[in-house]
Amino acid sequence: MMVNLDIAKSPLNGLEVGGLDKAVLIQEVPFTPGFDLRVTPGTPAFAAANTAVGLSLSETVGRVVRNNADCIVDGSSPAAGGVSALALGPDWWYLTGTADIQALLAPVADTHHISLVDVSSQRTKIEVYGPSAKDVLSHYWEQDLREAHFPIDSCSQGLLAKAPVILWHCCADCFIIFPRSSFAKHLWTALSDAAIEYL
Amino acid sequence: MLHIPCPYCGPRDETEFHYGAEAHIAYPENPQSLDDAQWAKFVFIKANPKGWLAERWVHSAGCRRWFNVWRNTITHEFGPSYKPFTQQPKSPV
Amino acid sequence: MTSMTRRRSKVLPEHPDFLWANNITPKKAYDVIIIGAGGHGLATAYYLAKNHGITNVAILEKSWLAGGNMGRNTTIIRSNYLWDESAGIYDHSLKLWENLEEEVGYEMYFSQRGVMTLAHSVSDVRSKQRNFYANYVNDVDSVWLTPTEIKEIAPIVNISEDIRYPVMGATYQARGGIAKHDWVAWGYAKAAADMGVDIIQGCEVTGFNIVDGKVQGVKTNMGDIAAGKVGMVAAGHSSVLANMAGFDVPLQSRPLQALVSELLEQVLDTVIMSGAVHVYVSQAHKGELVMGAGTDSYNSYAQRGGFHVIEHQLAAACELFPIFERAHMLRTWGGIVDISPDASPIIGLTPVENLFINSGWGTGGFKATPGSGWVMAATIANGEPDKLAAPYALDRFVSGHLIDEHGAAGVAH
Amino acid sequence: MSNANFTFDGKKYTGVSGESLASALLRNGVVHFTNSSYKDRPRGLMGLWVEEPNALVNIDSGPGEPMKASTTIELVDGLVVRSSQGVGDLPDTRDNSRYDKVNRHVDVLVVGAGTAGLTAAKKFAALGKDVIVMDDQPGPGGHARHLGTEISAELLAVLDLANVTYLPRTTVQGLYDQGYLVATERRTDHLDAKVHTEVSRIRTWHIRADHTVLATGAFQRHLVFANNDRPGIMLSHSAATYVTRGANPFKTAVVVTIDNQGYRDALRLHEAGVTVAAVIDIRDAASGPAIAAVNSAGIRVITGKTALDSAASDSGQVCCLTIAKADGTQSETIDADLVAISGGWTPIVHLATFIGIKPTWDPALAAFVVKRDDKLTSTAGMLAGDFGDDNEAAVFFGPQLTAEQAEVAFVDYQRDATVRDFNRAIGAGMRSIEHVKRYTSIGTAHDQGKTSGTTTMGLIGQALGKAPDEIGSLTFRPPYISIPFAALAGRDRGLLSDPIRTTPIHAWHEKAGAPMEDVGQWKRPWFFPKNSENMHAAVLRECAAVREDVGVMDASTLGKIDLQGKDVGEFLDLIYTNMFSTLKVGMSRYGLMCGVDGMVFDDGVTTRISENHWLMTTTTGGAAKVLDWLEEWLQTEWTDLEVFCTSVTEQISTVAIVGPKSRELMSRLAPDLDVSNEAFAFMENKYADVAGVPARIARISFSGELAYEINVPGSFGLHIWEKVMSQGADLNITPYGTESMHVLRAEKGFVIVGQETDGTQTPQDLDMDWIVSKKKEDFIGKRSFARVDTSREGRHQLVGILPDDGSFVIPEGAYLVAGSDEKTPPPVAHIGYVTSSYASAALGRSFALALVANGLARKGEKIAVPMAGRVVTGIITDSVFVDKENARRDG
Repeated sequence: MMVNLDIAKSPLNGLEVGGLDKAVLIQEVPFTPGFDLRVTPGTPAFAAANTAVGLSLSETVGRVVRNNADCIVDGSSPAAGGVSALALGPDWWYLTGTADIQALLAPVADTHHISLVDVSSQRTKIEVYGPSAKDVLSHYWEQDLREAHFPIDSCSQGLLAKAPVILWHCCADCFIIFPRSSFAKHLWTALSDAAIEYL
Repeated sequence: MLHIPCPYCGPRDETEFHYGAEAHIAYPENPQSLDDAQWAKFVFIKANPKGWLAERWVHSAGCRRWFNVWRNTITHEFGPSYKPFTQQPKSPV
Repeated sequence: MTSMTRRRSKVLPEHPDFLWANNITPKKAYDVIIIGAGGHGLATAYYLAKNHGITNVAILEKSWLAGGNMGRNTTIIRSNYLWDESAGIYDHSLKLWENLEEEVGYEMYFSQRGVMTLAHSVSDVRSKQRNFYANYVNDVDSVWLTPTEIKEIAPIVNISEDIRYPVMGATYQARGGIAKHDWVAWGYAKAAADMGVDIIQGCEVTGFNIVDGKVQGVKTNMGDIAAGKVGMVAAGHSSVLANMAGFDVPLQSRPLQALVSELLEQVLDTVIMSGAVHVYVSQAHKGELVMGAGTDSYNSYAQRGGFHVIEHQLAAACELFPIFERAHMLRTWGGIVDISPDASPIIGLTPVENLFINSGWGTGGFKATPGSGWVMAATIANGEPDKLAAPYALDRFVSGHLIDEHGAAGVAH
Repeated sequence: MSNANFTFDGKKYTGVSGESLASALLRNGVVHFTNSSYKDRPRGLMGLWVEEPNALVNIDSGPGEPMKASTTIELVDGLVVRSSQGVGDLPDTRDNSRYDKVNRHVDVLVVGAGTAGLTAAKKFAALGKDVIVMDDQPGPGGHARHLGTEISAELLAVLDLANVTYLPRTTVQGLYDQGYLVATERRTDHLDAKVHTEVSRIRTWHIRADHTVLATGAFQRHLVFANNDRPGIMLSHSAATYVTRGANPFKTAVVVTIDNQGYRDALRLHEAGVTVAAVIDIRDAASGPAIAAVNSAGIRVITGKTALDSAASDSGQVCCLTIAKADGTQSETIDADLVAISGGWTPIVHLATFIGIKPTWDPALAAFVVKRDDKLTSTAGMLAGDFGDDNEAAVFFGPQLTAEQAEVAFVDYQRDATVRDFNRAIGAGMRSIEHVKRYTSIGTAHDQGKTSGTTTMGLIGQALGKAPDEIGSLTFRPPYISIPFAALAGRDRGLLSDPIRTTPIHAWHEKAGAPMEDVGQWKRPWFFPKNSENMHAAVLRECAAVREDVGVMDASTLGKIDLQGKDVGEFLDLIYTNMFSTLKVGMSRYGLMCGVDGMVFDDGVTTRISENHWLMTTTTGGAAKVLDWLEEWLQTEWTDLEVFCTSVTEQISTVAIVGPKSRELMSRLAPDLDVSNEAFAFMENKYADVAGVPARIARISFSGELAYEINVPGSFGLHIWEKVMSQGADLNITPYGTESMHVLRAEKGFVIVGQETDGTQTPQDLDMDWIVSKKKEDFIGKRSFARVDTSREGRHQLVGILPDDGSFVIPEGAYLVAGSDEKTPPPVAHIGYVTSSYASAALGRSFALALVANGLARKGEKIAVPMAGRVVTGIITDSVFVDKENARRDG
């Protein structure tokens, strides 16, 4: 659904702290489309979903498969028509990107046992970028951020400052957080507080 | 802070999980056919051994999957974790 | 800041004689064997001798006397529980506390400094108020405090409306308080031993001798010991014992942690509990802050828990009591608490004749020590549940007549 | 080296920046630091680091901190301290310092930057591992720093390697399961005596290490003899270290030793210009380089003897030492203003024992050691028993003492616990080390028995003729050293104490000045006061507006779960007590769910969006619990059911417009929507464009009034709310909060899970038997209804209560007694309690809901509410007070 920005509000109104010239930049990227896809690997539905999205969805939890650049650390917009698929569970993917994901998968949903749910408002998107990005996250993120264990295009769900989030290591020095919208303000308070030492 | 081996996500901190107590307690085929004592056993009795226990956890802040794992209740050492309805590995003892 | 001065240098009780005899080799047979020399086990033996004249009794302790939860708890004493059955047994216990030092002739530092239970939300206030009114109809002393009244009794409480979970009110039981746990155990042990009870430490029960569904005695690492009746009072190890005797109990053993600060000048002269933010605290006689939190979520016999539980508790404590910011955590420790489905104890007969059980006190056992021993002794002596114990029979889980104190137990303790 | 001015007990001194406060005081000739906490005896400095049992201070400068060992305080200019007598005081001011926490996973964590630790770090670094070296001292070197032997630059170079991180001033406080460690890093106290708000003063590290090397080193022990606590009686390696660094108020020393360390320290004292009158060695014969060196230095050595008693000068400082054989037979007295004790080494086993590793007693070293090398943990250096060469020792803790001597022979200085105390403990029948500790309180003070632990076991052993390890095992509890509460609270303070959850409309509620109610982590508007209205007035106004005009409420916090798959209907039939598979597409139905115990645990409205697509709503507090519940059954029991669950709580923002004028308002908001009863029936769902946003509108009512719930994507929630407010202005549109919502539903007899229920009510108890399907073979909880207690007569059942005095609102939670209205003093037999109670605008009086024993059969009976000082009376009624015939919901 096309968003009429005049009447829509994102949880953080595009807040940002730090900067590209600083050790860390933290910014909300409002109105990022997101979909929860549920489908069981090894079924015809799974094959159909792969074909429809034009990706082979990772069956390994924690891996991201994508056909576009999704972080906009340099301020430019991602390529049109792209999809990134984050494997959140054995039968669960988070799809985001500029493609019309609903349209791509609607036909599959009509004929197969899949569940595609628009969660664009369920979560917002926060980018944490810069040489100190990992340091800022380590204030609240208990999971292993060692490059060998969480390389680029890894993703994980967990608790960040006690708030449930999806964390995605999308490129060098850049992490994307998809927090639940109701926790966004809390998370922002926590992240900007942690950033103080690095700014 | 236990480090619990989720069979889907790998080891994660305890704070991401909820505990499900003893594993392999199936919902009765026909509850109405049980007498009160049998029903009470299903509802309230969970193994509480001193030593190895096959127990359930759900990775609620992660992949949200329920799974089973052997754990030693004296040492907190974990044995193999495994998915529901898969062959239960032998107790590590 | 309160002006109450700390009891500084208290001379330890002199003991020309043993508190209890040592290195006892068990007799071949006893009228009654109590398994577990924790507070409840010692009290059971004491009341068996005192109330029922049964003195041919042995207490078998696999480790050292009162080394389990009795020596690890935060010593809170209160009786302001929700249900009538609870009011019955806990208030009976509190009445016994009120004369206990005199009765057993041993200093216990029993101090009725009051117990305050804070409410932090509209629904929290509602359930605490229900508790308050339940106490009223059961004649258990309880008052409702507004934030201002809370501040008068405990000036260090932060009653600002700006904190994450503001203090909106509290129940207060003036008769509640604390005691010195070790001395309570030693007092019971001494009094029981004086009446002829054998306290046998390092004696681990490894099985039961059961003939035709009737217990004949126990197997131990010191050999078989015959007994007319056996009482299991083993807290966290109740499940293990019950399984040895061939039956199940609906208990889960969980870690419960506590911590203590260094000695501090007196800042708190009552006991404060908060279920919503999971912290409870008192300042002991020497001056250390004694604090506890909730249980860990998983079964364990390791007597240790997760550090995040401690951190959460201290964060909550600093919000509620800003003056604690500079206090130091000196030591943490863990116990094994036996949690029942309704957060109430299991007391009475078992499927095995002449084998009795007293367990499931979970996080609240210390306060019940005298009452628990009292009703357990009566139950063993008469072979039928004492009237205060009757509602806590094992079969309530079959009938469904639970005594659900989760609300009232709130935060663990 | 720059100077630093500091104040101790009101007196000004100057020391060297960076040296320890203890050292600076010695440098200034201060030997008597404080008095003991219970017996008020003069006490001086004993140790070198965290083992110090005597020299505690309260810091008044900077952030301030009570009960710090002066040996661990790095001197900074402007430091102000007071000596502590073992009791801290808490200033009634806030500590505004920043405290934070970080998490780190690492290949290898090395605890201790001494020779052993650095050697281990080097080994693992060479294997390409990422290594973190943590050490609680300001610099590397561990004991070498103290013992005067320097660590080779070549070994120190390991700290500069790219894959090695070195964290000084970082104390590993706890070792836990699966390689989890907690450490605290002191980041600012050594810089200045100021409060730091941007850089954390103390950082708590949460480490998960694949492997941990414990190279924690050892403490020196004292010996137990009469008056062994006087100022000037110190551990030998600490005395030698201080004087070697120029902090030397001493002239003549006697060294009392059980091992060769005493000789090394005697030499250092000698070289630093202290006259060493004698080295007293309990051993009859001993050999080794250190001993040879002492002899060649011409220092007198007395063997087969030890310290028995000491005397003090007027200042309280030791002036002479009486020595004797182990059996206490006295020999001679030697003058000295420093008695340096080398009672053997106690390896720092704390971290190992935290995870249940039992140290073993090594008689040759007279020490408990831990030898460990497994996947998770290994030990090295003195902890592992590697004391280096020239370290013979005797197993000896102190001489035979008379009763009088025992009175003043201190085992635990801070607790003032003496040999007499534990003689009494043993006399009282204590045998276990744990009993003796508890009886004497040895080891429970600020130093947690770091120096007294082994000594205690040794002495009990001596008393009972056993080896120390026969007494029990040396165990400690975390933390290694004490930690300020604020440091462990970290940033989880104030707003960050616990996450605050808000809806997209929250900002509007705040601007409107609505006080918030905490519902779980959510902030929900409680009521919307106009001018200076109190809650009572506001709620009466809000409720009246809803019943007469139209109100609006933010229902976005309700839990919402999207369910898809062909088996959802069958699944819901198992989850809910009532039937759902028969629900028609486009319709909604209220449902109740129970636990397996048959007790109500959540409720809500579920809508059939399409044949295989459903949307469930839950209570605000129950959302997460219910989703877990659904997935548990799907994943662990009914895996053959084709159902996928997805949480959409924040995806959908729900604005409910409620009241007779809601139809008019709805038609204004969605002109294309036919809002007539015929076209849009109760419990029906329609899709329409609402103020430019595609919305699902549901005719659901939690008040009994005509109502429409407008559901839109969260991003548009605020927009819809604002449109509702502007379009409804002339209809007296009235925003209302949780309180009015509660009143309105109670007037209608609707229950709130968690208010009418406490986990012990069946649907029947709530007078909701109508919602329990008789057709379904099974659903969760059904079997439990048939149990003896759940099926018995006389259970507490939901009824209404009308107080005789309609102006009096019975307190919620109040208990009820049957019939009689005269005062009955407690204890009284009660028949139930009030769950909800309000003043009602619609009824023009107060009313309540209650759970009453056999209540449904008691309607019309009198009840009384006993309360301190008064009794209120009333009558039992039906639980529905407004619109019994459900006429209002259609407008």
